[in-house]
Amino acid sequence: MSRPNIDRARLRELHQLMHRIRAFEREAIAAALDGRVLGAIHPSIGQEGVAAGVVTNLRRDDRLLSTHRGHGHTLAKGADPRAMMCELFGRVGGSCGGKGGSMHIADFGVGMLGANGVVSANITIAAGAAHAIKLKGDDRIVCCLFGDGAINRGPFLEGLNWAKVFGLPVLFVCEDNDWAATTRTSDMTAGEGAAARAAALGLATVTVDGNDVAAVDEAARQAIAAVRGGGGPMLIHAVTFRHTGHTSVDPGAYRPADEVARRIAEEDPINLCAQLLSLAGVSEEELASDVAEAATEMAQHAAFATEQPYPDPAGAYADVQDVGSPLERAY
Amino acid sequence: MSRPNIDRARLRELHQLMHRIRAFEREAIAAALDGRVLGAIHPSIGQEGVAAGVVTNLRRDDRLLSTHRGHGHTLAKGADPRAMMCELFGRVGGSCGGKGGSMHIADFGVGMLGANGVVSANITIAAGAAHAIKLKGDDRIVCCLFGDGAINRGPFLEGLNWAKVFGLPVLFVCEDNDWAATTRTSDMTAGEGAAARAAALGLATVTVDGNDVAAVDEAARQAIAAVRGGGGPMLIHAVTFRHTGHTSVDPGAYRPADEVARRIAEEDPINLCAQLLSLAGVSEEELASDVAEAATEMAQHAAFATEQPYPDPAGAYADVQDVGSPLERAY
Amino acid sequence: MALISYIEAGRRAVAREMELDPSVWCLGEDLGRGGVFGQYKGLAERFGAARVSDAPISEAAIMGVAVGAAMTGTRPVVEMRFSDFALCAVDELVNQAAKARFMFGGQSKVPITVREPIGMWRSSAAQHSQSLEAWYTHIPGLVVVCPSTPADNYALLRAAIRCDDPVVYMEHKNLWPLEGEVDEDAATIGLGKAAVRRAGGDITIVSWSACAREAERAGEILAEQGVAAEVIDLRTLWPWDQELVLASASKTGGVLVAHEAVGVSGFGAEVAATVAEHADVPVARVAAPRAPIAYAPTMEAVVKVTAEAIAKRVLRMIEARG
Amino acid sequence: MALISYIEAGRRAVAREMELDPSVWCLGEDLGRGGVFGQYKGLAERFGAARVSDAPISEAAIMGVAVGAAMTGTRPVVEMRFSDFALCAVDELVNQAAKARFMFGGQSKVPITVREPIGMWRSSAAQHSQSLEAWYTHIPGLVVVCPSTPADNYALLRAAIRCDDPVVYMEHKNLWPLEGEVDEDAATIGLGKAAVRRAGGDITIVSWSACAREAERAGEILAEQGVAAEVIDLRTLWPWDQELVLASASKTGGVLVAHEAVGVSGFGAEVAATVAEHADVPVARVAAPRAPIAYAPTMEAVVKVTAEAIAKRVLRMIEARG
Ligand SMILES: Cc1ncc(C[n+]2csc(CCOP(=O)(O)OP(=O)(O)O)c2C)c(N)n1
Ligand SMILES: Cc1ncc(C[n+]2csc(CCOP(=O)(O)OP(=O)(O)O)c2C)c(N)n1
Ligand SMILES: [Mg+2]
Ligand SMILES: [Mg+2]
Repeated sequence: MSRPNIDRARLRELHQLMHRIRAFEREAIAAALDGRVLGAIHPSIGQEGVAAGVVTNLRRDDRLLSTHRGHGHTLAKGADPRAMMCELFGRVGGSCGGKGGSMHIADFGVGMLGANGVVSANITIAAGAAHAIKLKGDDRIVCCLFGDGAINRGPFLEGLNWAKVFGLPVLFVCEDNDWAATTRTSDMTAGEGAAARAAALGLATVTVDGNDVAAVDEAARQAIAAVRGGGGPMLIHAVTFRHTGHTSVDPGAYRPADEVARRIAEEDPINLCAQLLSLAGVSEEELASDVAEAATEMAQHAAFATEQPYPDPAGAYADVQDVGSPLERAY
Repeated sequence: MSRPNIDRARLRELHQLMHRIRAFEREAIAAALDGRVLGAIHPSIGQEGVAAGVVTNLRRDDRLLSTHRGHGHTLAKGADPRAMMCELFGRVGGSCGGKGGSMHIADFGVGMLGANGVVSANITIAAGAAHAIKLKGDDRIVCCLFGDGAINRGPFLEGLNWAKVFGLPVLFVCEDNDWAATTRTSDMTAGEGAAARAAALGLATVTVDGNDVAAVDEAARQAIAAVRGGGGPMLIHAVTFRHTGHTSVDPGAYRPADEVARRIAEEDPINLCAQLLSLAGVSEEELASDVAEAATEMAQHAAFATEQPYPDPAGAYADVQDVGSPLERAY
Repeated sequence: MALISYIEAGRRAVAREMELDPSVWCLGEDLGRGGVFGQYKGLAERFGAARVSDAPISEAAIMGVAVGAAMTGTRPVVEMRFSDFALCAVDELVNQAAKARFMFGGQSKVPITVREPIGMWRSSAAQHSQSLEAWYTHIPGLVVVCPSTPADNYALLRAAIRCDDPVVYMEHKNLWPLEGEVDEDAATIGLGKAAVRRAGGDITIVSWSACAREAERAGEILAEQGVAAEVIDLRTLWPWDQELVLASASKTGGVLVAHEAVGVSGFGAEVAATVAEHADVPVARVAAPRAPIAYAPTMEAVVKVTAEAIAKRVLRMIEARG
Repeated sequence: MALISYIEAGRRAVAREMELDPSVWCLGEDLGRGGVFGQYKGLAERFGAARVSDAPISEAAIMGVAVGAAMTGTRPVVEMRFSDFALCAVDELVNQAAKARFMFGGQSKVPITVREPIGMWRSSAAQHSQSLEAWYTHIPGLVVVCPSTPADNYALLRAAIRCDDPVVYMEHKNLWPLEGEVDEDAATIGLGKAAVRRAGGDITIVSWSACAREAERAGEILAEQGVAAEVIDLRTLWPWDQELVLASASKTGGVLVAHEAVGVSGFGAEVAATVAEHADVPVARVAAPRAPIAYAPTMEAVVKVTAEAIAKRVLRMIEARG
């Protein structure tokens, strides 16, 4: 396997980022197992190629809307992993002050406008963020990621239609990992899926191997340029695979073990990327150092988060609204 | 203009039915103007070709789900026009006892499971009626009509996807009159519209001139046979035009007058049908008698309805639910 | 001061805020042609189609788009046409708009004003007549406003648009033609302040929206019978003016709450419960039975709360005092 | 009699009704693998995939399909996974299911059972923790059930499935593992009947769902302090057992309502208002503040209604009696 035009430095960056994402989530899973993380964790291990390849092509002031499986997207957008880890741990110093947890992680400072606990809900919100950009006339864009299961909810239709009708600068990315929780998505999805549906709504679409981070990178770069150039909304259909269960506590027994084993072996985006880098002359040591550095960094964040206190309970009454106290005549 | 295979008797029936629908609505509009009808009336004048051509191909025990613009569909399904008129007038003897009015007209006795005041809401309900048929294993089908504006709501996606995934016997019919209330639908609709979206969901689709009742009749006959035969859901996209405003009180000033005049002149399904019948040898007298009979019939129903009393107010508390009286500790 | 209708007051409030703040914009079906009731007449011509935007029939998207646009620096006015259709966008309002600020630890606010016309109106039947204001008072993060006069509609709609919280703004369809004096230069009314429509010492009647007009009329009927009712129009249901109501309750020694919505778990329950908890006075409610609203005028009328029904109930309360 | 968990009781109730009535079927996401909490474990194997049907992630369709299938002779059990996601299907439940029978003049009933697990559970944060039972009590046409024990979950779920009305059936996620004796051959409990969990003459505590367990514990705490509380678990919120509550109120001379949901416009307001209207006794409420639910355990715990908080409030009521 050899490829023309491999940008070694760029690919190395992506390799490092994918390892950081994976290391972050390994820490999160470990913490969920031993009770340091209390809420649900949806790991994206195996899907890092999409997060890294797409999101790093955004500018810092571009906007990102993510899903319940959003750690990778958030890290790739440049959010502080220490604050993210604290958020997952529900501790002081968390990105959302401990109010959101994994499913609501957000960092508005880097344009990351939130994971979402409701499948598909981020799609119309993304269209809205893009609508605001159009009203203001600046050249940001919005990127909205969602899973293959999300295309069966109404907001997929309503949001894509809206974005196309108003010619909005939004890049939709369907991160297709074949499964929605314990259900094989194809069993519950009519027609050809995300790209066909988007095309029927007039969007330009691209399908890409989401496990080939270089391919994702290239597709995203082009799509983002087109969207930023005023070409209207687009959709990237990125085919990938989740290695773990749906959540950190899900053993995933509903998936045929041999299929899972084969796909992990053959399709892991980090392995594939490392192979490319090897061929391009990056040494084993260099590759190993990417692993080690990522692991060290995230272990430190997890250790830090473990030491942080839980937030003051009084925070439960803050950030609710300006008008009308939540405690007014509270019982 | 001459056509092969014109079934004169069949076409004459459709001609009569279209006139009955139009006469029914003319009475309803007149009654709305003078206050005998109090609620909103959405006339389907100009669209009778779809109602007649599609719905008469259903069996009596097939199920029909309709919209806010449902008088024609309901009449075509065989509902009693006298009860319908009483319902519009909100009088004793109405199809729904005066509780529904035009927007909720229903006659379960002929399989007409309701107009609906919420755009697009009938689509998932239709899928459900079809799902019940599949569970029971009988050979009925469900027909669900909706407007071109309805395809921009989520239930269009969710309902069609559902029907296809479960292989349900349902015929969807998009009655495309170019407008949604005061908005030209194409301005708010991305992509190629109903058929393209349905095709992306894996449904077989047919586009037909909805003003050509013979063509609709043929398309519906074929589609219904296919659906009944177990072919799964289908969609007919029927292009038509509404002659009146959105409601009986809407002058429709937002539509270019010349366009409206031209389309009424050129595309009226009743005129087009009458021309075909003329060519097929039906006399002017016969055609005129269809008009007159329809007018007489519906005038009688309107006169009857006008004489009926309003329902006993106590009905407001009936048909609510089995468990828990609406008046229990009423205030 | 100008004598204008309730609907015109709403129109002018939007226009004024759009003039003052370029980040205010409106979105909803048929707004280009002035909205289904004419509430936006002329605004598209004046401010352009981008700021008074038509929308597909996509209530979920209309609301969701507003949320995204509000989180990123604009102030959308969302038109839902009939509050009943807002039931197609509940996730967007309740799970997203109302919670975003809190969930994200204060990183973002969601300044949207959601106009949801409510109420019984001309045989509109079960799917076009509901008054679900109580629902939104139960949802943390939301402000709920139910104006009953042209002046209030003007001032409160302006206040709602300026408010950084998501506001559910419920105009009553039956009030559209109601005329009244409006001072377009008056200060906006603070959200949460009730109005005393009639002062009196014998009993307190609390209401809002169109029913507040019935309550005022009930005050007149009662006056003729020698009963001096204090009629309070809450105007804003969250926050609501508990101080005023409780003060009036201690003065009059009894509170009747009247509203058009279904009585069971209506906002009247909250008012009555609060009064019962904090003031030792009798409370009562007059509201709709727990039944959908029928089309036929006889069945529609019978569930409507009228001035007469309110007055009758008050007289029973007075009698019960002995 | 068998000692089984609350979740298992629900599973057996569905299985029993499916055995008895071939028109009963279940639909929802991931039901083929037993449902997200395992409430349907083994049912697809036993009754076939057609009767225990997976669904796309399409809450609106799940609910709408159930409505259509219920109007045409089947009895769907609708699984919404978390009650929060049911907010994606409100038009279908409120505008369609609840109103169809009435709008169509009685031509059709809509016998659906909508299972909507509610409540705070393991740091699930704002979008997976809500208790919106009060909403559905406000909607004509709907029945609302909130069981708190395995026995009730078994009997009431069976009653709900048999009921011809649309029933919003809210299990509490925190109760899944709770064990109790269940008599699978007992008659189903009538919808609308409350249970007295503890008899007492000093004060009445009314609650439901998981909070009813807290209320029971509060009864124990109070007993230690010499206060005999009567603890009533409503079980069904619409219809609700007003007779029992009012009789208890006149006996004890005071009613405290406790629930996990937000206090403002919670169903506690309806109970308190009803008691205040019909019995001349003090009322009070203990419920959550009007704030979304936070993720971090400290902030989550502080808004939870506990036995201690209930007992404390009761003692204040007793003190106030003087
Ligand atoms: C509206 C809604 N329905 C159901 C759920 C429960 N749920 C959470 S994640 C998930 C699967 C989503 O599948 P997909 O969109 O493919 O994303 P993936 O988990 O595969 O990344 C489901 C059903 C939810 N969060 N929101
Ligand atoms: C969910 C919802 N949104 C808005 C409306 C208001 N409304 C009633 S009919 C209509 C236009 C529908 O257009 P279309 O589907 O093309 O049907 P047509 O009226 O042309 O027959 C609208 C917007 C509604 N009834 N329901
Ligand atoms: Mg997936
Ligand atoms: Mg149309």
